[in-house]
Amino acid sequence: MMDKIKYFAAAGLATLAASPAFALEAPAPTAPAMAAAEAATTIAKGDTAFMIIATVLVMLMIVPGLALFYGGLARTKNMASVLTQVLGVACLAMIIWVTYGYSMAFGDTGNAFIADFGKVFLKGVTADSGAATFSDGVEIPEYIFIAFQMTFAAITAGLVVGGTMERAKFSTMMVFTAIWLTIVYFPIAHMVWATGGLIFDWGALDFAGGTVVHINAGVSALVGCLILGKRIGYPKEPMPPHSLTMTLIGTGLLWVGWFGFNGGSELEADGVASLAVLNTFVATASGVLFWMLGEKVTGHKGSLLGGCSGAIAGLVAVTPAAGNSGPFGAILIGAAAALVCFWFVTMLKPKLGLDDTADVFGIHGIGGIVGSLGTAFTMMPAIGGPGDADYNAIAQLIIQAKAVGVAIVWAAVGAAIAWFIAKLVTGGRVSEEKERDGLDLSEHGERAYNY
Amino acid sequence: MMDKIKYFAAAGLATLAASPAFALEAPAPTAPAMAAAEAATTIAKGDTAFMIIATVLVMLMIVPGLALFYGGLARTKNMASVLTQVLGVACLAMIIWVTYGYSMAFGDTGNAFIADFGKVFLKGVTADSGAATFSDGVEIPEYIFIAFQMTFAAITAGLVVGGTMERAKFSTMMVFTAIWLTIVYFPIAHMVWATGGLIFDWGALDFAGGTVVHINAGVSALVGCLILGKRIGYPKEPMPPHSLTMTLIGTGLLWVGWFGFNGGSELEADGVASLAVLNTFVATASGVLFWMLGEKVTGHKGSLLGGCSGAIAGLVAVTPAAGNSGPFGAILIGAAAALVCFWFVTMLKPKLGLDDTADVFGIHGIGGIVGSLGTAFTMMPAIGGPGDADYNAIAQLIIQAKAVGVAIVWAAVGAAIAWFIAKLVTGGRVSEEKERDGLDLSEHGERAYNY
Amino acid sequence: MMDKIKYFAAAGLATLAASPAFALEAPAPTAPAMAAAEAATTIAKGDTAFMIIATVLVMLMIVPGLALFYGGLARTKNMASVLTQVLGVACLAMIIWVTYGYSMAFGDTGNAFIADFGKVFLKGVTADSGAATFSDGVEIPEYIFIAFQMTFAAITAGLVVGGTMERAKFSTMMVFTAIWLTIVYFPIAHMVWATGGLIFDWGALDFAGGTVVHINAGVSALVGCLILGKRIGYPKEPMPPHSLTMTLIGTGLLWVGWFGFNGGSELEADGVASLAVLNTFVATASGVLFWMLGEKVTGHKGSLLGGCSGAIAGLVAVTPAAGNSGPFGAILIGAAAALVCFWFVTMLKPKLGLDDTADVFGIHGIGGIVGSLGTAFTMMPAIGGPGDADYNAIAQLIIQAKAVGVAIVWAAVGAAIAWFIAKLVTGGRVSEEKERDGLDLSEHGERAYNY
Amino acid sequence: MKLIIAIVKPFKLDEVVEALTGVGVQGLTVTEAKGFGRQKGHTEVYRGAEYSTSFVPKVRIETVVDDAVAPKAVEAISAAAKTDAIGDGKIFTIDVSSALRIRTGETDDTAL
Amino acid sequence: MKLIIAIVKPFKLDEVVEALTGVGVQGLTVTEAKGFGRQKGHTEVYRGAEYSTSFVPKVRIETVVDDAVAPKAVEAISAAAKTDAIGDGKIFTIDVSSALRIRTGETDDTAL
Amino acid sequence: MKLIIAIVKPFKLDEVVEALTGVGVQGLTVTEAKGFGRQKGHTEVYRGAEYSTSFVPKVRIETVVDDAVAPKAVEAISAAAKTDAIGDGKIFTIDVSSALRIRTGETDDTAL
Ligand SMILES: Nc1ncnc2c1ncn2[C@@H]1O[C@H](COP(=O)(O)OP(=O)(O)O)[C@@H](O)[C@H]1O
Ligand SMILES: Nc1ncnc2c1ncn2[C@@H]1O[C@H](COP(=O)(O)OP(=O)(O)O)[C@@H](O)[C@H]1O
Ligand SMILES: Nc1ncnc2c1ncn2[C@@H]1O[C@H](COP(=O)(O)OP(=O)(O)O)[C@@H](O)[C@H]1O
Repeated sequence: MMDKIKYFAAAGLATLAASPAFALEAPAPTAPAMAAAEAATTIAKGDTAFMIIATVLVMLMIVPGLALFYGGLARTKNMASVLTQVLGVACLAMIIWVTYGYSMAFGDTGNAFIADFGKVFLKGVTADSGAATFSDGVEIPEYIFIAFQMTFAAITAGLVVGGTMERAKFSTMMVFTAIWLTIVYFPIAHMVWATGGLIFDWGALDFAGGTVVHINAGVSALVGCLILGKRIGYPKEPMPPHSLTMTLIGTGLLWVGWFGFNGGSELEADGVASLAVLNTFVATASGVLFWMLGEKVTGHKGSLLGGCSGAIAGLVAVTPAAGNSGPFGAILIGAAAALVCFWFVTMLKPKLGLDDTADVFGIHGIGGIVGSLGTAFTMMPAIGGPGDADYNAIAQLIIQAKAVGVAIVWAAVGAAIAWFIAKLVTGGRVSEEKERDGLDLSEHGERAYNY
Repeated sequence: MMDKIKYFAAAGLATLAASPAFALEAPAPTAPAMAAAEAATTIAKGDTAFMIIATVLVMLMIVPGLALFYGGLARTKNMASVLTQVLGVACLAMIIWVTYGYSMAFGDTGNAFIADFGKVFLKGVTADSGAATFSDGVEIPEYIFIAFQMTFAAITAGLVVGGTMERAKFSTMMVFTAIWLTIVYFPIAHMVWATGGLIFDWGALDFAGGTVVHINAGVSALVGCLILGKRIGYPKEPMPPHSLTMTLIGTGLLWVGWFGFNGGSELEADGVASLAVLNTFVATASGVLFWMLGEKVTGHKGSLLGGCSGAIAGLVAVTPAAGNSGPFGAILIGAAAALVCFWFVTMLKPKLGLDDTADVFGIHGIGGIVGSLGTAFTMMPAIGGPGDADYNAIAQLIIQAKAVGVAIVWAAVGAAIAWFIAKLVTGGRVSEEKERDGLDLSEHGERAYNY
Repeated sequence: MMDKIKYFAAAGLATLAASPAFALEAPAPTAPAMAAAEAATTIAKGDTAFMIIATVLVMLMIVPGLALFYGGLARTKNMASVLTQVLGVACLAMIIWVTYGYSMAFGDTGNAFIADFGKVFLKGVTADSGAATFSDGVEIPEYIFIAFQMTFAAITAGLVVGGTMERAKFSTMMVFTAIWLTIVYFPIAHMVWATGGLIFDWGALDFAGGTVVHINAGVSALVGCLILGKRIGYPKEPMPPHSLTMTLIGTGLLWVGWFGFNGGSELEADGVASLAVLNTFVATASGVLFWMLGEKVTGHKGSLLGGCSGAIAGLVAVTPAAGNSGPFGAILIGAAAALVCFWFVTMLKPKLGLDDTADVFGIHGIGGIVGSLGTAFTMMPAIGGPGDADYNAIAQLIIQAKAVGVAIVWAAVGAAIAWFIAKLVTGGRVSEEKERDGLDLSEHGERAYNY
Repeated sequence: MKLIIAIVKPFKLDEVVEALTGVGVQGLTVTEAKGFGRQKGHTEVYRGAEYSTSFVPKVRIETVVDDAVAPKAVEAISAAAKTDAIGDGKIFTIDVSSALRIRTGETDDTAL
Repeated sequence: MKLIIAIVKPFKLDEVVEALTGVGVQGLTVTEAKGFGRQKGHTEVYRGAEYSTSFVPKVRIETVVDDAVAPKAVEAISAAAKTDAIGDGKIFTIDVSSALRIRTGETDDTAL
Repeated sequence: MKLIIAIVKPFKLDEVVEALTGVGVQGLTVTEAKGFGRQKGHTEVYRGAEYSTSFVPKVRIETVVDDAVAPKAVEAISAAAKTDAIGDGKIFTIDVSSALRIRTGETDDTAL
């Protein structure tokens, strides 16, 4: 389950390995005698209601949220292709998750890198199974924990699409997703979120998935765009976003859904979830304003795309910090992420000649790194963070840096393998003529718009 | 209230008529002595929170969800018309529901086909009135039960629009809706969901409305498109969807909202609701992938519209099965519905020469039938369903088939009457010139887009 | 906190000043001994879940909801500008709110017009702080109360954009927002919602913010459009909405989010919140139908834009009445608001020569006035309202009228000051050439669409 | 060679193209246009603001043909586009001095 | 007959049409166009990628008129479209050899 | 003066404009068009309904130039737009009887 390491970290890292109230590994049906259909009485209704809706909100982030955010950035002729890729990989991730992904990440036994295959096909889970939260004696139905975590796997797979869109084949993305989930996502999720997981045991702070989701997706997309190569005409030919309106809708829906993503990672409807929600507001607002400020200061006009980009940068950065920060720590981390991502995307990237179509690495990767490292500081009580008086930010920073390092290396190597196999099996990218005509017609035989 | 017949069915059909804990018929204010304004103490806050949000989610399905899904499929010149029709009939349905619809469907007394008119204008309902759930002693405010059920009536009316759009007059749709709700929707809702209702008493499984909503809407739309006739130029002239982007947004919002539709049908935030949500994820994902697979296998390109269509087919099919299935039953039923609907819509329909504009019958009707019949099988413990060890799938299949049969016949006859009267009163479809110019200008005096 | 004056009003206005269970002024950490991290036990999980989601729903209203509603009404060349302005002012409002806005409106001490600065930077608030609800002994986390109220400030700032869009500079809107929140919004919020606030103490009925949000925004926008002047070419040149599709999406999302706005104002997931939700459905449905009826009766075609406008008019009018009305009172108030706003916008406005681009005054201002005054009547038990048998509608109407009057005057004067300063500092509106080219290119250097 | 410009109702486009290929025309170019003429446009009302547009949607077809084909082409378009209702459109013929097919470099009549 | 092609700024369209009807022109066809000339386009920046487009939005008006009307029409367009700012546009005149009204079959001058 | 109308593939637009400015052309006007010719369109399938469109997207460039410049302009367009694949497009040349720059009132050759 989500690590609420903050409390334990504050209490002394030595006790960590033993204490986490992380009972999910053995979610014994909490009332095995109750053969009747109603959920067991220890299931908290308020938390269950909260987690169901949080799960629904993450779905809103994927389709239509993320699909529109990316789709708006594409050219008209590739719109349907982008939408189909996000939809397709997310659906595939869901099926794989209930088949063996949940078991690999959160199975009952396991080592530092992976759980087991005891829960393949969700064996043994019923409507009465409970999953522990961070409070003793409080459980939520295991089915909703499975669903909530499933949406995380699905959106992370969807995020990768942004790096290679407008040239990667649909079939390439599907094959890549299946391999990549298995060798990259499930292990990293286990390492970070499961008791006994490598990074979990280090005591790294990652409230809602800065490493598992964002750094992971950013790095994997970067590897993909290097392996598949640039779009024809890039960077000479103009490739402006075909609809900033769609990108704005996507931004709004991502923001809205992110409250479920970050708030739901608390697993309970309580004060910490409320704090995570408030932080998710202000870090994002800060990201929007500071990206536009960055544009202004560097002699450009503040732009809508800048505001949207800043929003995502702020959201990404506050993800590991959501419950591990006070509101002003969140504002700072949002501002920092926006400025660093702005610098990377508008100044460094053109020099590197990267064609990361939707800047998945530039915003999710870089923003995730800023957020993960920054969380070591937002915890400090001096800036309103929830850390104890003797909280040691530097010690924590080292742990965070190690976690980031492991995530980057694992994702880079694993993604390279996955991209390589996917390219071998499916060809990787469409032919030049098909790319020129647009992937909508050539890959899907349809147009996104027929005005 | 929603039938949770599954438990009773498992316990033996003989005891059915007597046992359902269906107290809604007499939702006595649960604490009549408490004149103070706060809600009575037996109202569960967690469940109330859940049901309020579930209701809101169903609204998201209608406008903008369904409106965009259908609108995207229309031609540009009819976009505003489609949006207005969905909005208009949904609003009308809401007003009618609180006026006499709720009473007709869920009034205190009644026979096998209809309740009574004792609650017209919601007489006697206050903020303290409770409505029973499926657990003894657990209630939710009657107002939210009314609102939740109201959204079901509204979306079902909205679904019918898809069969006759691009030619039916706005006034025709409004008159049709008023009559059709009264003679078709309210009776079927009573028959299926109210204690004493014909189909309820048979013990048919319909978790969230496969018969009442989908088969009903599908058949009624089919009758409408037969009575009003084909669009000018169909099928010779190309009529591609004007914006698959809108259709994708609609699909996403329908999916997101459907968690409220299916999950909320449990009336409580518990393990069964969680299961219903998980099933609503995976059946849909399965529908998306299998429709696209169907396209591939028959020699076409996997398409975005195919993916969206498969999503809806999966959602429709899992509706009766949501809490009556394990996740793998849901994957199977989603796949089956996608393939059957794909076959109907792309292969059989062209031969029949039907002009069911948005394939309401082809997806909601056919998908609803596959789902309703399939639920007899998803209950089987052998494929992870929640049925008891002695659950008899064949016996249940017969009940399901009878329920489907009644729904089809009642909807067909009732809808024919309603269409006939509506056509008589309003003229039915616009003139040839108006159809050619587009209904946006001729019916509403505006354009959806002025780029 | 939201006034639930209805109960007290019924019990006799004399007792008002003393009795409100409005403990927010001193939200003592409810379990100061519990240094452990989990939220204090008196926090109701169900209510917390509800309030978190209600807060998220209000965010949905702002971006993408309101942004799209307004954006669709603009011309293509100003689309990105409108979206950016709504996004930008909302973000700014959020940062200001946590910095000093919350303290100014809801600080611990204070007079009739303003609280204090004791909670600047949310000093003293932790994840364990509770905020009282209207029920004794029931609390929600203070963080979520802060976030919920924050979204109200943000959307009100966003609403003002509609009056001056297509000509006001982005910088003008930002400067205006900062000043206006400080001298207009925070004081009015305090006056209406805080114990000891001027209008609160009068016993005015305002369930969810008819005065604070809608009248306030409407009047402030009107002042802005008078001070900045008309758009070039208005009213001679045609300026049809560039995308009614976007306006419909915005309408739908506003409606969906408004359930959080109105329902959440109850602060608890109970029967009154359920009633508020039901009323928010039917008043809106009534608004849609009656605006279109108004068009029909005056010899025009019922239009989609009319339906959307009626929806907003209904939503605005039911805001103060949401928990202070029965469903049929809500239908009446929705109808009345739609017809009055229809008359104002289509008949009176052209004569006045106002260029209130998105009719913020015409719909939010006028609709808010109709709603605030109408709430005096919807309370009457004779039409199903929750008022006591001895409820005096005329006495209440006078109170309502006074509240409306104060809101109008305060908003008009304060907004005039804020607009004046903003214009002085930033120039107010773009040059003629820039206006002609469109604000997207001239202010933001981008196009909303590149088809 | 002649350039024939035909302004016709949009829903007639497919029939006109068919008719033109019938008389041997092998290429043409189509643009979307707004026409102003005897046929009146629509009135739109947005929240009380009435806009009567005098324009109606048209398609503009242009094709360059051999002098010999020109009369037949005009004939074919005219027959296919006719609905006998106002706004059926116009056909103009203009002299072309030279033509070139870019791909092959062929010129004039062989380029068409 | 003459074909007059005028490329003008979009916001001048209504005035130009009014001016043309003023001199007796009864029909015309309008298409949206992008112009390249002395007037410079805009610079757009998307996440650091700068695109300077050299095109500016224009409308292209074409009308076929009687030889006698042609000079007056050119005059009228010119007066209505003028803002004295760069990019006001151009007017070209071309000979037309024949015209046909599809609805009636009328030809040449009577067809306009 | 000559009016040169070139129908070319959309992604070649920038190169064609560059080539034209290279031979001294100072203005031109572009419209989006759909072409019908030897190059075949695409097949689209929507829920089983197959639409084979015979049209392909093209841009239509028109520029009026001095008689002397005309052959060079045709040459330049042709070189820039050529991909040797079917559908590269056509170039037509038509006589123009007069031209006018609206802003200045300059006429004919000086107006271009
Ligand atoms: N003189 C003209 N020059 C260019 N286009 C014209 C001219 N007259 C008419 N048109 C085009 O032909 C269309 C049809 O003309 P209209 O007068 O409406 O009907 P009809 O051709 O039946 O008399 C117009 O909408 C316009 O696009
Ligand atoms: N030689 C030409 N052929 C065709 N169109 C031209 C030509 N020159 C200019 N135009 C059109 O006229 C428009 C205005 O020309 P421009 O040089 O910008 O300004 P001005 O006419 O004031 O000198 C251009 O945008 C282009 O559409
Ligand atoms: N006779 C013609 N008149 C006008 N436009 C033409 C003509 N022939 C071809 N075109 C235009 O030129 C484009 C290319 O022609 P096509 O026959 O496809 O290829 P190619 O020029 O290589 O033979 C067409 O799409 C059409 O727009």
